[in-house]
Amino acid sequence: MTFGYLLRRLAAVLLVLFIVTFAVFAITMILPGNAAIMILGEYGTPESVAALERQLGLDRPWYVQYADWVGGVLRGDLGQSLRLSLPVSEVVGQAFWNSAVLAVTALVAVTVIAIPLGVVAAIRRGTAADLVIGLFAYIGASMPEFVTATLLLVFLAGPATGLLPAGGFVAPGESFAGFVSHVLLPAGTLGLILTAHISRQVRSEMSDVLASDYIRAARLKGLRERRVIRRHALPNSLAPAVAVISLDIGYLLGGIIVVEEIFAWPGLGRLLIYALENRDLPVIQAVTLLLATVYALSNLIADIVIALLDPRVRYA
Amino acid sequence: MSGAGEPGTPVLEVASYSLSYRTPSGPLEALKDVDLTVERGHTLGLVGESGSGKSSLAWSIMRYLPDNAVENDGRLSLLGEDLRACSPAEILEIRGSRIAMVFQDPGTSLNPTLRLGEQLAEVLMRHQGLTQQQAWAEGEAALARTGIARPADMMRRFPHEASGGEKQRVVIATAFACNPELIVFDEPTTALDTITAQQILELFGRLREETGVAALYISHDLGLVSRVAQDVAVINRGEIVESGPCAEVFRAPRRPYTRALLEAVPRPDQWLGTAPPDPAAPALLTAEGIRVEYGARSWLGRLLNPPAEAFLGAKDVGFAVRPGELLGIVGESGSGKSTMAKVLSGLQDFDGRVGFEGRGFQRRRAFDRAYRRAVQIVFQHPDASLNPRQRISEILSRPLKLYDIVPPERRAARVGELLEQVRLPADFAGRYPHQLSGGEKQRVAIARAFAAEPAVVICDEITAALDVSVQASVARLLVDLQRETGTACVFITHDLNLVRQLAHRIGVMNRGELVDMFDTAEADAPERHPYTRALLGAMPVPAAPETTDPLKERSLP
Amino acid sequence: MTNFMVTRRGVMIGMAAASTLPGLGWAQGTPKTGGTLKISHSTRIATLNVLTNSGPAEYPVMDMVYSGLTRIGPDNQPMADLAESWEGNADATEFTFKLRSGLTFHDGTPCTADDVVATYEAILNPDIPASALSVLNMVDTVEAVDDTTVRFTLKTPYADLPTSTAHTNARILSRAALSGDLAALDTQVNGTGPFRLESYDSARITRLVRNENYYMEGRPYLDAVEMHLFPDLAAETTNFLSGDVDAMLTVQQADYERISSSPGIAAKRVPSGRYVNVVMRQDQPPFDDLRVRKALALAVDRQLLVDIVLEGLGRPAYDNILSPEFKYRIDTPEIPYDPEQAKALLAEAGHPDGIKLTLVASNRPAIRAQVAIAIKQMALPAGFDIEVETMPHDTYLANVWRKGNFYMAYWGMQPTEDATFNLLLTSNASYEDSAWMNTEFDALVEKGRSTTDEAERAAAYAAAQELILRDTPYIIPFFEDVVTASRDDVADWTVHPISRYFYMENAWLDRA
Amino acid sequence: MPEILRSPTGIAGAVLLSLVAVAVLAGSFVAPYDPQAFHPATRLTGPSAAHWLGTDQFGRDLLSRLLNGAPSTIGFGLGATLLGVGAGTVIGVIAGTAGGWVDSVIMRVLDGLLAVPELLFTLLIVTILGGGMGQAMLAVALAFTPGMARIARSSVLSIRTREYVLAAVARGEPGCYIVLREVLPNALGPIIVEATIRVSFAIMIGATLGFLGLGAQPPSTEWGLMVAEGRQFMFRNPWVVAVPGVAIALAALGFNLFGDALRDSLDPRRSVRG
Repeated sequence: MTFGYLLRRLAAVLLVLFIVTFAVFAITMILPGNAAIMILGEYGTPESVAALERQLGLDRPWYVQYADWVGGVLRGDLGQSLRLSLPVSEVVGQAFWNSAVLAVTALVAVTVIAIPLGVVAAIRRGTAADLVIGLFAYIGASMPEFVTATLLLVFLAGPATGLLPAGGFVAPGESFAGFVSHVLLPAGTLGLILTAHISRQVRSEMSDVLASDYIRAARLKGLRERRVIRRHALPNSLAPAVAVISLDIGYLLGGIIVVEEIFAWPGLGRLLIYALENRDLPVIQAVTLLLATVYALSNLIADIVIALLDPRVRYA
Repeated sequence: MSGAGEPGTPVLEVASYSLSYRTPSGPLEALKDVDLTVERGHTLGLVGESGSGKSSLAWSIMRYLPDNAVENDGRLSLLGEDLRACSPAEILEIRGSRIAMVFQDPGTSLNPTLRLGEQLAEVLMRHQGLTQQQAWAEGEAALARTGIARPADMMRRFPHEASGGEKQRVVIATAFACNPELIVFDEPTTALDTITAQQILELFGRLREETGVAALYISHDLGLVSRVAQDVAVINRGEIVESGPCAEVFRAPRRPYTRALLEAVPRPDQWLGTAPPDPAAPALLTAEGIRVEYGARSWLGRLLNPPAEAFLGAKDVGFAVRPGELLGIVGESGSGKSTMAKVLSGLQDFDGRVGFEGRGFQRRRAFDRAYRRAVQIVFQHPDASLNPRQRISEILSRPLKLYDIVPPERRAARVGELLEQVRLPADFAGRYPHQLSGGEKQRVAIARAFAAEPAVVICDEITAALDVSVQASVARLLVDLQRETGTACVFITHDLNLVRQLAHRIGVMNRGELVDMFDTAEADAPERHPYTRALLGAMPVPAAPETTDPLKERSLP
Repeated sequence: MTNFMVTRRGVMIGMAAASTLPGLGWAQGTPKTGGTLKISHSTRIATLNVLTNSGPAEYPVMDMVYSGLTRIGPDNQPMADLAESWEGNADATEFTFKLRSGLTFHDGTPCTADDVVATYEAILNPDIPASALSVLNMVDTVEAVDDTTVRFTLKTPYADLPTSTAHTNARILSRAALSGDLAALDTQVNGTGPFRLESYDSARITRLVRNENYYMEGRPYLDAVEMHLFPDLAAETTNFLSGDVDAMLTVQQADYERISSSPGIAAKRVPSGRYVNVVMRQDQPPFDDLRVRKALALAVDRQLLVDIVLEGLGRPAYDNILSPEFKYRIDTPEIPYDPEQAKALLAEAGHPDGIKLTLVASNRPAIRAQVAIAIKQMALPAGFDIEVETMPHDTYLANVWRKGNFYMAYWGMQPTEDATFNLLLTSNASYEDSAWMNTEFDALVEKGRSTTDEAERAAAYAAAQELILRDTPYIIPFFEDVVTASRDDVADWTVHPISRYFYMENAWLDRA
Repeated sequence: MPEILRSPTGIAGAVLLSLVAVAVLAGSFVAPYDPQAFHPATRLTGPSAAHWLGTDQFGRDLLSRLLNGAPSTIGFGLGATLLGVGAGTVIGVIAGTAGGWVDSVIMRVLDGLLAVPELLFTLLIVTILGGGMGQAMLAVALAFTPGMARIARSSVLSIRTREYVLAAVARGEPGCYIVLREVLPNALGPIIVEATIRVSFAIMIGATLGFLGLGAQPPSTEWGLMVAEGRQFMFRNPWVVAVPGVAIALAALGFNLFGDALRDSLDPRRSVRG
């Protein structure tokens, strides 16, 4: 893994982002309907729609609009939201931090829970603990976010129990207790699926490591099991676990779209759905760019962490 | 601790020990009524082919058996102490301290994420109660005893920063670190190059002298065992068929299996090959100035992919193969010998020129069907060389069809003939590769090559993955086919002894260069290249059994 | 005392109330001043541009921060707002509005007749998108007579002009704002309403605070109003029930029972003229045949629709576009659910083996698809084989709306009969989509709008309704109640059936 | 492949999948009611003798709707996966066998596409295509293609260097013979395993799109849409969301378990060969 390799990978990502945004732009333009029609809704007359199109610049040819947009992005200006009449950077920026808070909470919780679960399952392979963890992993991996979220709502936020708020957002700075109570359900929903997936991966990585020659060698050196697990097995199964986690950030970024919508979390996912519904192209583009960039960066960070964990990669 | 008892005291005793594994298809017997004794200061060589149960015995001694293992009431004792009666905690104390083990492949038996020093020092900390500092100092000393030049530096390295030989020295240092009473060696040199292996064996001999440890040396290689062990036990299908002092057993084997095994060991003085070809005959196939650069790519490839350093697989290699000749190419792994096999069979891009029957080919893509028909290749791994989803009949009839060797209606019959030619029953045609043994598969692969009625067959380590006895029969088969068809052969191998039995001329490759080329008879001549001499030195020829009946040569199981 | 002279010339003259509103609120003792009212809503406040906005949650904000010349009162009649009185000429072609004196915008600048003129010029300017244009297109000129007097001259007689000036998108902006960057209107507010904008976060909370200089002394009572966004309906309800917010702008029918039975909460049903209508284009088969339309009308079980789609929170309608709230509505006979007769009618119209149709519904709001699916089931025994096609709203707006021949529309209540008719049914209606184009009807509506004589007008509108009932231009199965809820301590929480006017200056919190 | 049925995961997966298969193939025939028929008298009821799984807001029988929706829900997953796997395999095989710059270009593009999170990718495609079942299927297939292409390519690459393939190349076999007869049959294993597991993803993504209003549209009985329609009533009758939600999870679970068992049975490390 070299610096040049990282650069090249970033370049490939940028190229594809360019293609994706271009495709989104072109096809959205070809399709009937636009932001002006959506803004005015059924109270729009052809005249007022035309006037709004002029005002928003939607009457220009699509390639002019695209060139304009790309030019803006290169200058660091993401443009103006068509529907919300605010600078895209402002709309997206706020949403981004809200999403980040949720995603990081979920990810940290998952990492803290999933890795030990996977390790325990691998060490206790074939026991009841392994079976329970495996079962949980399978069920978690088979529940789409919206089902989990809905069931959690029914059972934990329903009128019968009312343990937790059914949605909404409180910034950690405003009231930390409020933040925690609001973040539990959405983070729990995201976490269930990720925990399932990651613990399963860690278990299989750990099982492979435990079956390896060097673990056998360590045991045959008479080392105590604790040292064999902690010093020999764990470091070797953590690197693949980090790789899995970084890939799962892709799931997380997808899952966040649904979860935010259901739990009224004012983040990027909900913004994206809103923008998609309203044909708010600059916002769609910005969110897409942002999510893909975050994903690419997190993969990059994971590569670096893996390199730190595994000397073979570090010096290769 | 290892001071207990004089030389000759039994350290390890195995008596009437049997072991089997429970499998879904019934119990699988691994060891049957095994009796063994390893004495102090002695090395017992345990010799067997793959699947003979020799590794199972090692696991039994280490008390490291899978859950599905079933033992009988036989005895395993260390200095009279019953190992089977030890509690798991007691076993933990014994492992690494009183019984140590050296594994086959240092590449996999060392933890890739831990420094070599830590892996060595942890044993000392565990068993001798040393502090970390003491253990590292002690480890350094142990490493120095194994002949590593800068032990302190080696201690700080990770496994991937050390060579195979260095890693195995670390493993050996670890095994000797706590002065054990017994060391189990499980094919410790198989994964190493010939010359490195020789150095490791010398190291082992020296350390044994110094410590007087008892050793169980497991190997498939009779020649090797004859060099390191005082006593030998031959194991076949879980049973010890013969045991005794090395010299005795090798000179006068009592059991047919032992004898067959010994006879299968290649000996340069036993010529198996065909009559030498006419040295004046024009070359059939020539390689001229062949140069292969790995990692060379187009500008686009360089742009899109991380730059990998180019290295040379072959540097200006040139040789000629005469009609009917068997040309041996010898070298260690990475020497470029397989690269040449790929160049000649059109699998590898190259610079230079390949000449065949007066025509020249400058690029891989220039090879036409006529050339490809005339030059066939047989690969190393019998398991990988046949398409698992095709029947033998389909595999063998493919070249017949491709080159239109026989009319379609004759193909089935020809497949039968080919199978007979490689000494396989004709009804194998209906089988799938996984229903065949390794040797049988390799015969099919040879038959596929000869089906094209080629002028040259390239054999790329075709015996390396086979057991000794099978190896010999495959080599003989190849020579027989050569005799019958007059086909020339390029025989690529790392086994100098084997190739000296077969080849008319031998080329030696090292790091991509052809360093030597000589007539087989002149192998021992003093003007040989130093590298050739080093190779020959690392591969002493085992003593032959006294009464060799030439008639029995082909009656191998 | 009633503040509106319901005389022969009542529609022509208006006057400000002395100090309070008509007694239609839910007054609960003496109002207290102070407190913050939190209102939850489920659709975004996407823009604050009063010229174009149309979101359900944008309306209350506009009503709080801006004022118009007039406003629709809880009695559905125009009431004074910035204009303290108005007068039209006899043939309803010229109207004069007299502004209150001393009006100021939130930034302290005075609000004068010139700002009113600037606002209406902007609305009438075809280059500026403005939704109120459709109800003001008869206006010829708007001029400032003096600082507090504005005169409207109309191209055609129009007696309901004071209703048009109450249009929610015809609120008064300052000339300064209109001559600047119009995009600033999306996020900034400089109005004359009882509250001014403090912060605007379209993703979460919009906060409004008391306008100390509101023209009505002592109002508003509240210190602040916060609009909280909950895009998920379940989350909105749960948060309301747990006491996190004080009022729900809109209660889903499915949740009404649960909410109304919760202690400390007052759920309100306001009967409204909001309706779903089935559009059947009459310039092409099969709906060019009246018998097919009548057959479908007979094949809809209206009471059942009210029960299962509206959870009972509405009233069956029988294809009259006017709900009982309208003054000139005539008695409308019930249409029984009679698939047999419908089948017979269909056969008579040449479809003895039934008829295959595709009914298009947009996915927003869900009620369109729900009604469509219910109609599909109800009309099945009558021989209507209807396939329901639900599509995203943007596709619907672009491809189906006002183009398709069989689809579901959904409209809010209009302030007047004239506005209702001119929205959809007259030949030159703003959103004409049925191709009914009945000239007799057009003439009757024209007569009703231009006459100042109440009896004449009643007669014209009655005749117009008879034509609707005769020709069934739309199937209108029900009128949907406006449903809202607030905590018990929220006093004078008023929701108008049109759900565009909220009178938040009167609301107060009965808390210590 | 009876070997699969030796592991508990394989058995559980096979049982679930047979249930799903029965629902898909025979569901419409065994459904007790017309899935669209209203029963106004019994709205939003829990399980009863008349309605085994209860009823929804229109009094429609949930069991009948579930059975009726099985073909579209499962069919969506299978169809999308088949399309995506097909396209991905073709691309992957081209990249894997062609090598050189073709491979480089394809791989760089795939790397980039994989940088867009899957659900985001699907959402974008389905919105620009305009929503609806067919569009959603295409979108999921497109989103699957890069990942499948990668797997197909690596599978092909691992086979391509097998000696029997090299032998065919050395013989001078035509390219199509090598790809179709030597490489593909042996490379299919991992592709089939991945495809099986992906069916469960496809079912979940399809349901999610239905839930978001971008996939199936009313009055479809697609399970994700059923959850979406039932959400308004979930506190009054949890069955309206629980029934289709659990059905989705069980179907996905079936494919997950079966795929894993398939993977294990193809894994040479675990295969038991006489």
